[in-house]
This record gives sequence, structure tokens and C-alpha cells, in this order.
Amino acid sequence: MKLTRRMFIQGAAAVTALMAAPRALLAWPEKAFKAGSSDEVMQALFGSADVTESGSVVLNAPDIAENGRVVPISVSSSLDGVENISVIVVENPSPLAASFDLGPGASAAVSTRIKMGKTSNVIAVVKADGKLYSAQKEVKVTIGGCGG
Amino acid sequence: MKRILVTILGMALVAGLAWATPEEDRLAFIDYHKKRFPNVAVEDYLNGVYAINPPAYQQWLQIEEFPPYELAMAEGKELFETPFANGKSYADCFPNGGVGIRQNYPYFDAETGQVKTLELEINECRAANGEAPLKYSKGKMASISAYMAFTSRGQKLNIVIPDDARAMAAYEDGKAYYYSKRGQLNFSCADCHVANSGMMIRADMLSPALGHPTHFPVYRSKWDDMGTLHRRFGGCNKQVRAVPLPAQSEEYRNLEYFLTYMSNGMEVNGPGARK
Amino acid sequence: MTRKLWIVSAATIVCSGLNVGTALAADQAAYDAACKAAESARQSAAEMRYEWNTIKPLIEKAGVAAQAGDYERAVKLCDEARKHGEEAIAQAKHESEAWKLSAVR
Amino acid sequence: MASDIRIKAKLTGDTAEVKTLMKHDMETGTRKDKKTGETVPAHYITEVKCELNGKLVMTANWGPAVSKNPYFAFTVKGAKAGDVLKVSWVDNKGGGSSAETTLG
Repeated sequence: MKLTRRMFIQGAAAVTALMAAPRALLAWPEKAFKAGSSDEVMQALFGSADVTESGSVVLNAPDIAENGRVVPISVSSSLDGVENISVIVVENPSPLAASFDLGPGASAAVSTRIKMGKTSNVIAVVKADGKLYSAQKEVKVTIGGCGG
Repeated sequence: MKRILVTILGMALVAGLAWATPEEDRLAFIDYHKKRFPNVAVEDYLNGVYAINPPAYQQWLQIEEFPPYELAMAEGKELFETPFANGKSYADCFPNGGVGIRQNYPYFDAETGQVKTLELEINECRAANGEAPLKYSKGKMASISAYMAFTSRGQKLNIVIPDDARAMAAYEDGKAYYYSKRGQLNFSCADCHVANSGMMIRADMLSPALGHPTHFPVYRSKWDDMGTLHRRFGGCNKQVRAVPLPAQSEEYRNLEYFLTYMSNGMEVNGPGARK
Repeated sequence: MTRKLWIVSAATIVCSGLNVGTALAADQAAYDAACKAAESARQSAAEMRYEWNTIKPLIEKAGVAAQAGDYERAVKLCDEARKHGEEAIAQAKHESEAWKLSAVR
Repeated sequence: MASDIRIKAKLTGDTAEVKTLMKHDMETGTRKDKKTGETVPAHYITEVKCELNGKLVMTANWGPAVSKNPYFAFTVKGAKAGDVLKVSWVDNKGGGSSAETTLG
């Protein structure tokens, strides 16, 4: 891949952010949670939206959510040096749902349950060795209320 | 004359159909489900709709990893074990200290001539010990009921209809409620959960009737909360645009009596998690 | 018993207490009559445990319309509410026998 | 209240599988109260910290899109029987809670 000037700047910005303060010590990333698009979320979290889709990131989410209020999501990765795992729901008003900072003792595997307002792509972003990798999946949300 | 005779014959026929014994009803109920869902084992119905909906079953298993009802169960255990102001506790009100008894509810109480449910007796226990009653549909009542159901998991439902005309009348009353159409939509409980179980109603699959009472109370994602069986009855009534009856009304208790008898012999699996 | 009394008196207030002297007496009277009939049908259905949850909202809407002086609409809504009540009563009567035919056997 | 945070931990070799369930409304700030019609203010967990013997293993930063009564599972390496695992959360209103379990 050719290194363009823009990518270099983004990379440099990411490095600066990293050097300024390790994420684990930072306060709650308010800017990322207020961001309106997945790119803005990544910019706010990592100082870069330069992300590569990777088979080393495994996102487990249902094809059709039984109920958009409680959608089980799990993300794991076989990559080394995973520092952060973030879950972005593109169509949610605030796309960032959760962002996990991993310390040295943590395996790259997290599960949680999230709210989805409507059918949307869900993106799992993994930051490993300073680079961003992702996996995504569309989760269909049908709103009902007669079930059970 | 001939016409009157035909009418009488017709009435006798209709009446005859309702005269089946509860046990005949139950066996017919199981038979119906076996034919409707040939690939589902009878004991699997304790998982409700998840017995017949594999994709939803997968998500349910993930929820069951740490089901939200465990918070209510923990609260219920704490409440159950906390003595009343007079020093007594729930354990003093129930057989076997209230542990592992869910499978015997509801039952017919010969003294009062009424069907007694577990939730009703929880409040009777409170009243007997000078405590204010709890609301029947959710909250602390659902938590205590959830804990008591949990201590009974694996026990088989053992609903008894004694040789007492009043008990039989209560059963028949519950059965009539179950099969009677009501509300603006003109649906009975059975129209959705017997005749159309497994069908989609908008985005939801209608759950089968067999095993319905095994897994209550439930944490329903739709409610974001726990609810008792009678809360669900009320919800179903509202969905067909009927005014729901109060939780623990005589009609709902009789309905529970009938419906639970239909699942006799199945394991208690409450509390449950539903969408 | 007391609860029932309360419901009846509340209904009376809803039906007639709001619009004294705001419009023509005939319209008010027509609304009162229509509303009373609706309320009575609703109560009969409720006693049979067959009330539809559509009835009360219609009566409430009628009350709002009447308060705004739109008696024509108020009467229409009350008539509809009464029809729902009557249908619920008919449903109760019909189902008292008809349910037996749909029971699993 | 003892039931604020529930923790289940399973130790296999030196790996601990940890599952947690926290009691919290996770209000988005957009929901309207059914009775009053007023908007219910946002109230959600913002940060969950997981520590093993006092050492930070993981921090979860959450927004209001995490479901009510949040579930959170993760895996810790290099753990052994007797280690103390602590989970604590704070919310956007300054509330908080914590719970501990001993691996075994």
C-alpha cells in the first residue's frame, strides 16, 4: 500500500494521541460518544479513521435481533497487542455504543448487550499495535411487541 | 317438534364436548401440540417459543449466559429471608419452608372454595403477619415469586383438581376464559396460542400454549422488567383490545388453574427471560 | 359496591358536568344522552368481563370535543363508543356457548 | 444492596472467564415517562473498571446504548485461584457501585 500524505498525517496524529496519554488513564471519551458518524467516532477515539477490515476480528451478532432493546454482541480477536475494542452501531443517533480499553491481563474478547433503534450495520473496531482493524455485520431490527 | 328435538340434540352435543374430564383435556392438548409441531419433544415446551424458533433460541441462550432475572432473583431471596416486623418470615407460611413448592400452585382450597395461586398466598402471608400487601404484577412480588420458582426448578407441575364440584367449576371457568373470544379484535387466548402458535404476528412468533406457565415469572425485554403470569394475561387481553382484569382476580386465577393443569407433569423452569 | 358507585358518579361528571351554559341546550342534551348510553353499554360489558379498551378513549375524546363546543363530533364519538359496548355485550352472549366449539378435544 | 452487581467467574488453568450483570436503568435521555409525558433524564453507566488483585485489567466506556441492566463478559489471563477480582462502575450522575469475588 502506498503511503499517502493524508494517511501519514492521520498516523502521526494517532501516535501523538497515544504518546500524550495511554487510553486507560483517560477520562470517559465524551467526544466519541457525542460523535454522529462512525468516522467521527474513530477520529475522536483513535485520532484516525483509517481502518482495515480483517478476518482476525470476529463480531458475533444476530442476523435478526429478537428485540432491539437487548441485542447480544460479542467481539474477539486473534491479533496480538489488542489495546481497545469498540462497538459502533452506524444507524444509532450516537453510533458509539461501547469502547473497551484492555490492559495487559485482558484477553481480546468481550461480550455485552446493546440497544439498536433500527436495522443497522454494527462495526467492531479493534486497535492492535497502534493500527485499526474491523469487522462488520448487518443486524435487522424488527419492532414488534406481541411476542412471548 | 322435530326442530326442538334437533335443537336439544345439538345442545347435548355441544354440552357433551365440554364435559371432558381435565385429564382428557390435557391429553388432547398434548396430542394437539404433537401433531402441530411433530419435531418438538413435549419436555422442550418449557422453553416456550424458543422450542419452536431456532434463531431466537440462539439469542436466548446468549441471554441465559447471565439472564437479567438473576437480579430479581437475588432481590427475591433477600426479601424472602428478611424477617417481618414480628420476627416471622415467609418460610413460616408455606409448606417445606417455601422451598421447592412452586409445582403445586395453583391449587384448589376447599376451605375458601377458591383457587389459590402462589402470589395470592405470598400476600396472605404478609397480611397474616401484619405487613402491607405487595402489588401483584411486578416489583417485589415478581422477585419473591422468581426466587421461589427457582428453588423449584426441575420439579414437575402437579396441579390437582380434587373431587369437589367447586374445583371442577373453577377449572371449567378457566377453560371457558381461555377459549372465549374477546376484545375488539375478537381473539381468544387459544386463537393465538393454540390455533395459530408458530405463526408470525407482525415481527413476533406466537408461542405455543403447552408449557406456558412453566417459566413464570419472566423478565421481558419489552417490559425491561419482571412480570408475573397475571401481568402477561393482562397484556394479552390488551393486545386484543379488551380491558384486562385485575391480577389475581377470580377469573385470572381460574385461568391459571386451567392453563397450568394443561402443562401438568412438565418441569418448573421459572423464572424465565423473554423478548 | 362503593367502587361501582364511584364509577357511575364519575361518568356522570364526565358526561354532563363540563359544559354548563356554553352552547345550545339541545346539543348539550343530545351529547348527554349519547354519552350516557355509551357509558351504560360500557358498564354492562364490564360487568360481563368483556369490556373493550376502545370504549373509554372514545368517551374521553367525546368529552374533549364537547368541551370545545363540537357537539356533533361529540355525539358521533359517543355513538361509536356505545356501538363498541353493544358489540362487546353481544360478544359475551355469543361466547358463553360458542367457546366450547373451539376447545381442544 | 447486595444485588447491585452480580459476578460469575470460571477459572480454567490461568484463564478466568468473567461474566457480570449490573442493576442499572441505563436511561437514554430520550424516553418519555408514560404517565407524566416528561422526558426521563439520561442516566447511564459511563465507566466500568475490572481489577485483578488491585491491578486494572480492563476499562469499559459506555454510552446510553448499552442495554438496561448491563451484561458484560470478558476474559482475564494470568489468574489463579485465590485472586480477587473487583468490578466497579460509575454513572453520569456520579453514582457508583462495586463488587468483588475470589477466584476458585
